[in-house]
Amino acid sequence: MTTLTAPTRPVAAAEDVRPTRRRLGPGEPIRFGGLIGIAALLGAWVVGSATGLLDPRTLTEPWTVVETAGTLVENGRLQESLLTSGVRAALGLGLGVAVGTVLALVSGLSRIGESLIDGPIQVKRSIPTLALIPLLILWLGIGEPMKIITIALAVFVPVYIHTHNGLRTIEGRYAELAETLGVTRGEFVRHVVLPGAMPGFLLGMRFAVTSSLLALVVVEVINATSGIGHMITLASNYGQTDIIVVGLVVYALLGVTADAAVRFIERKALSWRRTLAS
Amino acid sequence: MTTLTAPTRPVAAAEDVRPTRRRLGPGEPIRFGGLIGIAALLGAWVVGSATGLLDPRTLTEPWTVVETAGTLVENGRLQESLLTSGVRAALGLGLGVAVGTVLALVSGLSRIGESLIDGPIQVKRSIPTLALIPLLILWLGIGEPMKIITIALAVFVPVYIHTHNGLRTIEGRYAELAETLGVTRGEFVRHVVLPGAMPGFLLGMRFAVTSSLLALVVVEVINATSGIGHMITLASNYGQTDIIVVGLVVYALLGVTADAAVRFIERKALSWRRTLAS
Amino acid sequence: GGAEAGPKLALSAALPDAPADGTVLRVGDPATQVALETSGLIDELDVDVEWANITGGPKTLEAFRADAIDIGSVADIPPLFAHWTGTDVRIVAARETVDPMEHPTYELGIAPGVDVESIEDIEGKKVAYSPGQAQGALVLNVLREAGLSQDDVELVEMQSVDDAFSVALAGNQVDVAPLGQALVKTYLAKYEQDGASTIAPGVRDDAWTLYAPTEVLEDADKAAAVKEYVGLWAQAQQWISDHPEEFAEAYYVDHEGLSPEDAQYVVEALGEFTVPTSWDEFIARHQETVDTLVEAQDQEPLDVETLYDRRFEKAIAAAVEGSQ
Amino acid sequence: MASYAGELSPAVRVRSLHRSFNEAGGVLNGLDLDIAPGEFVALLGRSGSGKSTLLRALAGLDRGVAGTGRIEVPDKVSVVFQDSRLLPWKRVLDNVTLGLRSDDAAQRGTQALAEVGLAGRERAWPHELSGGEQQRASLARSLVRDPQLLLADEPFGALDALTRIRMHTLLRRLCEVHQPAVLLVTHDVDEAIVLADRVIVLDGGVVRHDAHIDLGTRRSQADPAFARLRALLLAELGVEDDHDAAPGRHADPRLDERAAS
Amino acid sequence: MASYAGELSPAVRVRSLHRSFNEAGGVLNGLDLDIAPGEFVALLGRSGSGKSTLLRALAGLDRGVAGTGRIEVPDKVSVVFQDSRLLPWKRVLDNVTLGLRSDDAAQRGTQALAEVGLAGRERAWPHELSGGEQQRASLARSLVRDPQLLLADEPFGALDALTRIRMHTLLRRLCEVHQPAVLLVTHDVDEAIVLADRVIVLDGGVVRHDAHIDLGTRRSQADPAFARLRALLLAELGVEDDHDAAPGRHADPRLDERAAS
Ligand SMILES: Nc1ncnc2c1ncn2[C@@H]1O[C@H](COP(=O)(O)OP(=O)(O)OP(=O)(O)O)[C@@H](O)[C@H]1O
Ligand SMILES: Nc1ncnc2c1ncn2[C@@H]1O[C@H](COP(=O)(O)OP(=O)(O)OP(=O)(O)O)[C@@H](O)[C@H]1O
Ligand SMILES: [Mg+2]
Ligand SMILES: [Mg+2]
Repeated sequence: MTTLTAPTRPVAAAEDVRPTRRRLGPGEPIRFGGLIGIAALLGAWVVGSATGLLDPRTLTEPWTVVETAGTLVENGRLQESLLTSGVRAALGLGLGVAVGTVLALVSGLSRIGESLIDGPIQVKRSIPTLALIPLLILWLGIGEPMKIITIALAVFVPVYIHTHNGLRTIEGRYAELAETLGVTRGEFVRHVVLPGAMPGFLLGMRFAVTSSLLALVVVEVINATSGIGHMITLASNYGQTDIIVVGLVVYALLGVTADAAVRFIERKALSWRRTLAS
Repeated sequence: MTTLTAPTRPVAAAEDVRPTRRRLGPGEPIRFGGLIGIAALLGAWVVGSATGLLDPRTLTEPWTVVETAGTLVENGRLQESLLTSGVRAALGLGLGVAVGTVLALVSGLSRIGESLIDGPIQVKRSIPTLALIPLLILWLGIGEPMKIITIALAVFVPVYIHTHNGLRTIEGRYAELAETLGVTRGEFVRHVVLPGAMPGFLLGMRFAVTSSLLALVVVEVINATSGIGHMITLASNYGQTDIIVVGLVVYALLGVTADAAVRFIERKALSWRRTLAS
Repeated sequence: GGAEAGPKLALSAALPDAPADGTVLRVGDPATQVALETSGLIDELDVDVEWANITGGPKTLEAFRADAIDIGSVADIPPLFAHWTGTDVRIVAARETVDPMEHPTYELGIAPGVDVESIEDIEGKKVAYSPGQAQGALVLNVLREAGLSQDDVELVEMQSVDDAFSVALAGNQVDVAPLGQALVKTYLAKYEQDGASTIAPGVRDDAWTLYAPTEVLEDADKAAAVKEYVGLWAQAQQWISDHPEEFAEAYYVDHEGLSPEDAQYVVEALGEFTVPTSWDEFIARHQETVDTLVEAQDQEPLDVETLYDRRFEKAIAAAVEGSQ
Repeated sequence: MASYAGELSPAVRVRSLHRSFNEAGGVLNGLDLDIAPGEFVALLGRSGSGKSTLLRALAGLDRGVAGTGRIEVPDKVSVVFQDSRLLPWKRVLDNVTLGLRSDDAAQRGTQALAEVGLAGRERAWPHELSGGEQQRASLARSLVRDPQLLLADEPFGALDALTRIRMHTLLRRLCEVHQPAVLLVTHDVDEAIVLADRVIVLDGGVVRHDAHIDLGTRRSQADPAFARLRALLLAELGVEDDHDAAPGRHADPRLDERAAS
Repeated sequence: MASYAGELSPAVRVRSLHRSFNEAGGVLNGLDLDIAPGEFVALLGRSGSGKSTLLRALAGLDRGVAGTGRIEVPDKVSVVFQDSRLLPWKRVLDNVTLGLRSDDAAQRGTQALAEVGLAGRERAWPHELSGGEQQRASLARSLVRDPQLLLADEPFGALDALTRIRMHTLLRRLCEVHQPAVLLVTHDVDEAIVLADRVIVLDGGVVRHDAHIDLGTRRSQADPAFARLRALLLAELGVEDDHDAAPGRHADPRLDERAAS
């Protein structure tokens, strides 16, 4: 509208002077801050390897890892392993999450359910998965079902515990409220329990996704011909450090990505919360 | 004061008629309810073994387990193993909990701390512990320090994640309050952050105690001459199912007891909460 | 799988010639599988085989107990421990190396800077020892051969999982540790520059067997299938010895993911295999190992002869002779 | 708008109600109370006198609390809590319609929100509402479900004068239409007199004062009867002087400790 | 108790303060406000008019909220929040003394609790207090720390008449001793007139009315000046009729939607 003649003060550079108060919460999130630490880690690895501080025989150099990864991609082993493992982990994760959530609801909402379910689950999680494998092989054979169920068994524990805990720590006053509103049990579960336990459930999911990946290493030792876990096991049998490290890098990538995904969902789904973090 | 002449109505059998309202929370805890499920599990094992449904070569019969345990106690192996493992687990647990808590505080209270610490920890927890062992052997040798640090590495992850999460989900209004009270950062941590993150921390402890036990199986494969994990590994090499099962029973006992202890502390320390469970 | 059992067969009865139709043999022997497939010998196999990618003592034993496989491929130690821990098994095939002292299965890895040139030098050294594994038995055999007792060395108990032994050597945590040929190459490649070395163990460690749970052999159909399989297995071992390059490529490179050079090295190091048509010497040597274990590990004495099902000795002999 | 007490069998009947949180002393000590169907009762009482405790007992929400007595209430009871108690994970409209099973629940909820002056805020999160707005949302949630008994614990405490009058209007209108029995806790004596058919004062764990209000439908503070009742109730609550003095302005010594339980 | 405004440099100075939570419209729209040291200002305003928003801005608690303007406040600011905001994991006394660094903190806390009528409740958990008791505990927490500026958001909302008068007394006494500047949000016009040196009305995001109160130290509702001021302020708040009518009693149609933001 106005023609520019001379540089004037920018329009409405309204001052914004607020009382300064020591900030006690963590403050604004740093954009992509999570990557800084990982970048630093990566940097340390590169520098350590380049300066010879890290013995390449212990920890392969990053460039060798890239090279080896290239080879593995070329001959298709990496993609194949990723695909096989991905399907296994996803199926096991799905099954485990479903079972864990249902058990947590049953056990969280009824004391009888709890007294039957909770003890055995605590027993289960005290026992090394490795030690359960013989039983699982006996009952389920050495094929895919055994592998998927073993993954599901690793996954359902954190989902169960976190959801159960999340559910039990919903503020009692909300249950009171629901009672006065005359909601049915189903509505109570849907509108109060599930959203109230959601923070717990999602924290459980963060453990569940990594558990499903970690379980691959255990199950893919048995009668597997491909998969990331199989690849790592095989490579460590032969002392192929570079392939192991490729496998670990893949693990780290998958794990960090999956965790970030769950945390993203967390931020979206729990946007109603006003916490120290927000 | 009064002499009893004839049986009268019990004094003040005052009526207590309250509106009945559908209870939506889980209700009163059942005393020792947690043991019911475990007893059922035990019962299933006994019955399964007695009827031959469970093959004794896969899952030793309970009576054989008792017998084997008796032998192991007699020759002192069990006690010795328990002692060795107990010390290892306790040291690892202590170290891991301390490190996890401190890291969680640093990362939870400062975005810079978080961006440096959080990523690497997510990477660490995505990587199978087994795969880290070669590195730890090279850096720390095969003695006790390596074992304890490996356990601590397994322990600190759940402590970190839960404490960090607990801390970040403290209601923002309490941080606001603290800011208006002019508390120092130390007071804020002590009076707001630590108690507010306590529920998360204690949930993390439930995972930490079992992690410390489970890690024994991994570390006691290396240069150990006694310990529960060593006992199980050795037995599974020899295929001595009965000893394995004794080990697992010990694991279950330790795990369930430790978990119950943490939950007891939880109930005491968090008695200020009014939740669905209370 | 093992759902329908065939007719019962006494362990002493003659092996039937052919299994009933539809008999499936579940085999955990990936190397032979690869050899059969690569050589084309697999076409000669009349029984249906279901392959499982399972090897090694603990895993095969686990699978036996769970009735997940019928036959497993292991060194000479696992059948002993299977027996000692109550799983009834029989050895149905035996293989050895043509020039065992030149081509040991394991070498003794020596840590960088440690001066060990012969097995006698291990006196006073820290030796990695994994009781219950073949590597453990090897250490005991080496001590016996060197005329040393367990007290003359410092045994460091640790499991030989993956590359744990070479890592322990590299970190100078142990002075001596048995390394499989597959690890020797990588170990030397990495640490020879620091003064690491390997020496031959000086004892035979080449015994290799196929073993099966007794129940499998008591099933007439399965027994017939095993007979069929071991015959072809023997030919496969021969083929492996005759075609080291092809086997290295097919098994170590394609199946196990080694580089061609490493694969070549392993195959050369392991040398040529032979399948004895008479087991007498094999059993005698096995008995020696048993006696060592009985003494060193307090195991129950055992006449190892009873673990061998010598009906298959003849079947193998017939097959080997037939093919030549 | 005469009181129905005594005419019909009461909607609420409480007999010798005892409640105590510890051994030290009871909060309710043998309280008796009848509320007729359709009757509007205002409950006054000092802070900490047990008003909320009584309401929670009537609502059947005090399972864990020690005590005896007989309580009879209708089936459909609706509670406005002292804290507004909106589910933080549900938007305002969903909070209001929670548990409503009619087809037009959303529509009724929207209308109720409009009536309490929250039109257009249906999709706001509870934490985005001001204190008074939260209180009104919680009021809307109770009103939308046509209870037979409405228990309201200081539902207007955080409202300014105008909004408060509007809420009074709304509440009276709904009461005329649906005729619920109402027990309303308030600290505002004027409000009690303006709204209620009957005002009771809780003290020492029993109903210390029970006054029917017969001022007709047009109640003016100027009416001497109104002023008398007001003075009486304030006296019951311990206030003799009724705002005439600004007490802080004379050098008043330390408060007595009477309010401390 | 004359107002100090203009005599000294103000304790609080706010210039053209804007705050808004969304694009739709601002909550504060260029608000200006000065409070002299030791001055007692009562803040009136409709529910949702932005009173809490203003207090939070003065307390520096609205970092995330969009807006401009200049705010100057003293260093030692104490806030009584609209919710009482006691830390649920600390007993009442620990809540009150939180952050107090003097040696006799516990003693001062105990005394403050006694002054608000909570003697003997030092070791109670917050959830064991009634609504009014929580509010008083939170008041005690603020009073115990002698601020230069006290921001109180409806600190007496959940209190009965007597307790409220006692709290007025207490607050005035402390103000006389420590002379803080006070900004007190209330919905009770009488309370505002009785307590304050100056009453301001917030509307449309600015100070719409700013009245110095010159009624002397003895302020009686019977005083015609008091009644005039009261009527004026109520009119500012939109209440013309001043309780004379019980509005619900005439068949009043739907509320207008004015309160909806
Ligand atoms: N859970 C509890 N544990 C212990 N004491 C309690 C508990 N709940 C309430 N009290 C005590 O019981 C008394 C009555 O509480 P109640 O909440 O009924 O008061 P009220 O009349 O509603 O007060 P207000 O007007 O302040 O809300 C108070 O002294 C309170 O401290
Ligand atoms: N975090 C927020 N997000 C969105 N809108 C908000 C938020 N906080 C407050 N508001 C809106 O801003 C307006 C002013 O809120 P504020 O809390 O300042 O009102 P108030 O004057 O304190 O009202 P009350 O007397 O009811 O407490 C209200 O309409 C409210 O809905
Ligand atoms: Mg109350
Ligand atoms: Mg407000």
